[in-house]
Amino acid sequence: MTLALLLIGFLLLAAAGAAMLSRNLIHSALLLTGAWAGIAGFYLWAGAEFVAFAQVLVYVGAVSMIVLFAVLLTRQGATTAPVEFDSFRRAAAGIITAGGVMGVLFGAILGTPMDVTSAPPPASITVRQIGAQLMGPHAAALLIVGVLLTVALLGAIVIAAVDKPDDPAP
Amino acid sequence: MSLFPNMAVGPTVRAVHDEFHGDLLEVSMGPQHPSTHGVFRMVVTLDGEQIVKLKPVFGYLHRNHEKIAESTSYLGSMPYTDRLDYLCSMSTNWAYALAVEKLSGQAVPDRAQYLRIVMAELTRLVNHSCLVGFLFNDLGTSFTPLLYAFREREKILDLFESLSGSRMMCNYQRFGGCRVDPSPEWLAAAQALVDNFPRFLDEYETMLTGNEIMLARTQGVGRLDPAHAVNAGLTGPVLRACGVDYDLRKVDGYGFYPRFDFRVPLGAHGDTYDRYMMRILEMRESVKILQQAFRDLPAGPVMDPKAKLRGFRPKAGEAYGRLEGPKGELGFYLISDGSPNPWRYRVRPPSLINLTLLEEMCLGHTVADAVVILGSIDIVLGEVDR
Amino acid sequence: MNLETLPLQVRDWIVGRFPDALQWLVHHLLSITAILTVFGLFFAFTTIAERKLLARLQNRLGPNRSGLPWFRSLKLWGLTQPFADAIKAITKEDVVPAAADKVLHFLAPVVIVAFSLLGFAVLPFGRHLIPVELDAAILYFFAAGTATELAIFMAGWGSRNKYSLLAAMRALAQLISYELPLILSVVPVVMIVGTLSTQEMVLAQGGWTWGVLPHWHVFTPWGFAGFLIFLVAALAESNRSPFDLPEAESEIIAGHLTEYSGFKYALFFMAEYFGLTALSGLGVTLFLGGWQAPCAFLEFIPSWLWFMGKLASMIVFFIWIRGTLLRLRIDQLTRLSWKFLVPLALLNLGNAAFWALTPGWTGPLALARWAVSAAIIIVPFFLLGRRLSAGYAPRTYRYAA
Amino acid sequence: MLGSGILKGLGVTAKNFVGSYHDPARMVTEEYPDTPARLPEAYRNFPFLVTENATDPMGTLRCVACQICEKECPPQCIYIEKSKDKKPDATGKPQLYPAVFAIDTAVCMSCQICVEVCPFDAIKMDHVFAVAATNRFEGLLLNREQLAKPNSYFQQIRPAEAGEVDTRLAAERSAAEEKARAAAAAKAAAPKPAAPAATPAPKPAEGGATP
Amino acid sequence: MSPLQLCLVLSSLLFCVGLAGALARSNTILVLLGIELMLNAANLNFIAFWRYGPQPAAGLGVIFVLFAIAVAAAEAAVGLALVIAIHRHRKTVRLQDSTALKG
Repeated sequence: MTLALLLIGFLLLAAAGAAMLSRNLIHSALLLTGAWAGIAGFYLWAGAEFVAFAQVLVYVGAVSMIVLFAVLLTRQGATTAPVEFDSFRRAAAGIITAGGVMGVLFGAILGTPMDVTSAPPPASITVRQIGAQLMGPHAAALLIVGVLLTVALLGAIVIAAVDKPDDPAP
Repeated sequence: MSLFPNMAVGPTVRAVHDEFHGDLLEVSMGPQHPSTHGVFRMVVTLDGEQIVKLKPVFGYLHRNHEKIAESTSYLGSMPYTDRLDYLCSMSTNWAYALAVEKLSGQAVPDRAQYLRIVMAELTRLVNHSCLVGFLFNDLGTSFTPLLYAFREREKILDLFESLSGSRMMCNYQRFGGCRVDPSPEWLAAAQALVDNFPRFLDEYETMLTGNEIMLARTQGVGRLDPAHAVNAGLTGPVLRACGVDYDLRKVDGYGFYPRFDFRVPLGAHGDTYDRYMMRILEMRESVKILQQAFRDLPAGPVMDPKAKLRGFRPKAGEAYGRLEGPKGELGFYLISDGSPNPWRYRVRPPSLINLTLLEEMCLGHTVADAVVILGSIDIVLGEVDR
Repeated sequence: MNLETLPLQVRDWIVGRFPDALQWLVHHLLSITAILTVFGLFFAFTTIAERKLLARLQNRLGPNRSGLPWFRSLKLWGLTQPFADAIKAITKEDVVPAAADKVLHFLAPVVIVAFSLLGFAVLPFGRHLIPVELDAAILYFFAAGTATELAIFMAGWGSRNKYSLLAAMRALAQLISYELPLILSVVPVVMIVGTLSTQEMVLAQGGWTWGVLPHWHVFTPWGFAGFLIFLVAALAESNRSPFDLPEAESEIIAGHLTEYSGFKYALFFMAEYFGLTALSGLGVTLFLGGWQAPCAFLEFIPSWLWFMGKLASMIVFFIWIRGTLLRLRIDQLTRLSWKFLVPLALLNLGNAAFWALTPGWTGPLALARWAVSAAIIIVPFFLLGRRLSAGYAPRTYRYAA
Repeated sequence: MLGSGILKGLGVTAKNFVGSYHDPARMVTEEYPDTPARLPEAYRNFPFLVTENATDPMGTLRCVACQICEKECPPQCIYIEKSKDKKPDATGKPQLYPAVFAIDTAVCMSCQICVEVCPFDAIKMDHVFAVAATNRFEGLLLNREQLAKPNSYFQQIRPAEAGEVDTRLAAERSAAEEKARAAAAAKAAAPKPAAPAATPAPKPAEGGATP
Repeated sequence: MSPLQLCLVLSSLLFCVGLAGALARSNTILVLLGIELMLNAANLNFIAFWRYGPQPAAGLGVIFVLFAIAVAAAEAAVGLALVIAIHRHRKTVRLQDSTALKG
């Protein structure tokens, strides 16, 4: 079990790290898609099937698509132009900050006594249970998320739509 | 280092910049492309999928036709005219024969006049059914309409073959008549074919003319305004689709066409759908002409007895013979200095001249529309490049 | 010997010959092998069926020459053609353009085949034949299918060819547009049956009225509408004509496949058919009663034969569509999805809700239930259809005087 | 209604699908190597030279090397060299014959103009269309021996045209014989018989009988 | 190290990778992707605590992650739409170049 987790974690981090380091935006996006798939793998490992499939559907299926679309729509000249790191100072500052945060987090995680470490793995949650939860105690949240998604969709369309009034209708 | 520093090997997806549109993609469609009907090339500049610039490039099939004809005898050019518009060699033959007959003042027997109309209209059926089939292929069908059209076309080509010996390179017309007289069996077979042709057209129209996708893909696509079309010298169904009433069969009344009763369909919008429908309606009119021709076909010789095959030397002068080919006004301009070869020989190819407005028709449309518009113009590269 | 459980008996017999510790592994490997073999062969014969059917639609004979090596006179109606094609694809040179992104160019066909096969895992092929019984099977199916368009993008972008790039953009736009109606057309079934498990969906469609009228979802107003939307969206998802824009051969040569040859090309081809078969299988499962027999007295035929028969008829229908229709343009494609299919699918959701709330309407009220349900979907169909095709109509022409 | 046009189209393709199994007007495909190509009599491909006699093709070529076809050929694919000596032709008249007669089939465009201009019915269009060579220069350049085919072959591929040619030639020949006989009768007093008449000119029918 | 701690370490590593990317890169799209990664890292924590937490049957962690995914999708859509809009107006996707609060 732990071995599988380590493997998933390693692949996931490798993909994410490579995505952040890549000079090619398309490669970044595709590697990040791999990382998202890896996160779905983690969810599967943890027994949250439904979340894993939702993660794949939303991230691999939808978010990666709009990322790729955005990359292609905002391409600068040739599509293969490398995206350089802006400056060494900026990169160093980013990495040092991230390292600092990591140190703090590690300290917190390893220093906190966790009393549930020996809990047996739970039975994976069924779709019916999730549905009951969503429709029961969390119905209001579900509605709000629905409204949020609709508003976000409309907002995205309004923002990205061509607003040149003199353009002939396509 | 490199011999050609500007041609460095790099990313092959070249983008060009335009201050109005931002980043553009330049695509060279052709000369090897499934939908350029031969070796035509379009250099298309795309904004997304929209065309902002289109440069037609042709000449890949240039065979020096006119210069060769100037060093060949008049008769020797006849088989070369087959290769101009290789889909309709019968009418190309006739246009050339018309010009030479005008130059030499030869008479053509009545039967030959009728046979020429029969051949020209059969050729129109061949050409239009082919064109419509290819148009649908450009529109993305999996060959079905094209093969239906080819099925009918092959039947006509079989007739041509049994008459002239070749399916496409007929070499049938001669100065002063036609080369062979069709047998009664041939005429009966041709008549049966023509009588059955409307059934094919009906089936074709049921299948495709009302198809919603077809309507959406062609209506309003590639609009051409009549004044512009007239200015550019467009002829044939492409011009008539804009609503301009100009059909040489009516205007010139060459051959025995005045004796026939037929109508000239006219479009109203000048878009791809109109150009498609012009072809369908013209095929229906052609069927009517053919039926009248079979009814009235007189007996008699098919060749003027005074016509000379060998050592043909028209007197010095010039002549322009033109006819309404399936693609538009097909003309041959000849200057004779009295020698066995024409001194000047010039073809007015309808395909080439109809092609000149391609960019105007395509601008603002997508790549998918560009191939459809090109298909609806009906070009044959043998004629464009000569 | 019972035909119904024959595949299970065979499997148990094979599994039983292995040591106990390995049995779970052999069990799963056998399922995988069975899927690969059955659907590999199904793919092979789909290609020949497609070529033959298309040929007949077009008044041709189709491939009928390939026989067997050494038995030249045996033509076998050309049925060995796919194997000859496979040999040719494998032995052909694999050309990779110099400027191509080598990794993506290589990965794309691998990814597309792998992901297009995943969907088969949750389809119930028979009463007892389902490779994996998943609680969230439908969600899994769609999650597995999403990566295929990503692979098309990888192929298109990695080839460094302008036509391929256009194809990549088209594939993305098409996916974004048609994922929504596809999933929305499935949701009514989920609502009515109340589960995401495919096997339970098939079981819910069991039973007959008077022994002849099956209770398949397609025979309800919402099910019929959902099935039609599903068909259109499935055609678009599997890049079949009239939605074959990413590889529109008359416009952009072969789209994302322009720079592929040999076995990599064959893999794409294979994946396209696997995707089509899997989606058809889902359609059969959700709307056409899965492995259920259409009439009670036909139940003696094993259920997996029924499933395969229905699957084959779906494929034949897709081939027929391909032989008839022409291609949409990219803006029309997206318009069809957003302005027609998505609203209709959403309305169909309401329709299914109405159906689910009125199971008590029996007797004369059943007729009213049918009428209301049909009206909910047919009236918007006409209204939306009129808006969609506004301005497009056959014309009449005048003749010169 | 949206979709009605599409449904009609599906109907038409279905009709064609069914029709392809029973309607010969729809299923026009012929399986070529199995069923031989049906060529109409007028079919033309590349020219061949007619010989009167199959056993002695080079001796009985109808061609008299007048070089009209060489001059008229539009793509200039015929090359002829006249012979130095003369041989009697079909009518018995002494004529030149082609010492070299070559057609470059890579250049020939099958226009039939050589046939039309030939005053001796010596060159005709062949029906052979499956022509292939492994060398595109020598392999496609056909010489006199390769071009010559007997009159019987001509009669076989184009019965109507060959019949017409044969009657015309026979008429010319009998006229020539008539003339020769008249000349011989006129010169009855002369001691020697006319040399040309003595040469036996094979009749086309005989040539046809020889395989 | 217990499995829960392992999960938490993994998620914090992922968070830091996202953070480093978001801070070090100047391409707007990459910054957005880094932020997405950080969100995902947070989701990992929810699942880990659900899995090893005291009350796994409640399924609260799963529900929370589902909501988080939905919100993240909305965020990505709006964010990328903004990137496209900025690119259309300013022809750039560098963050440093978009300094003015007007179009």
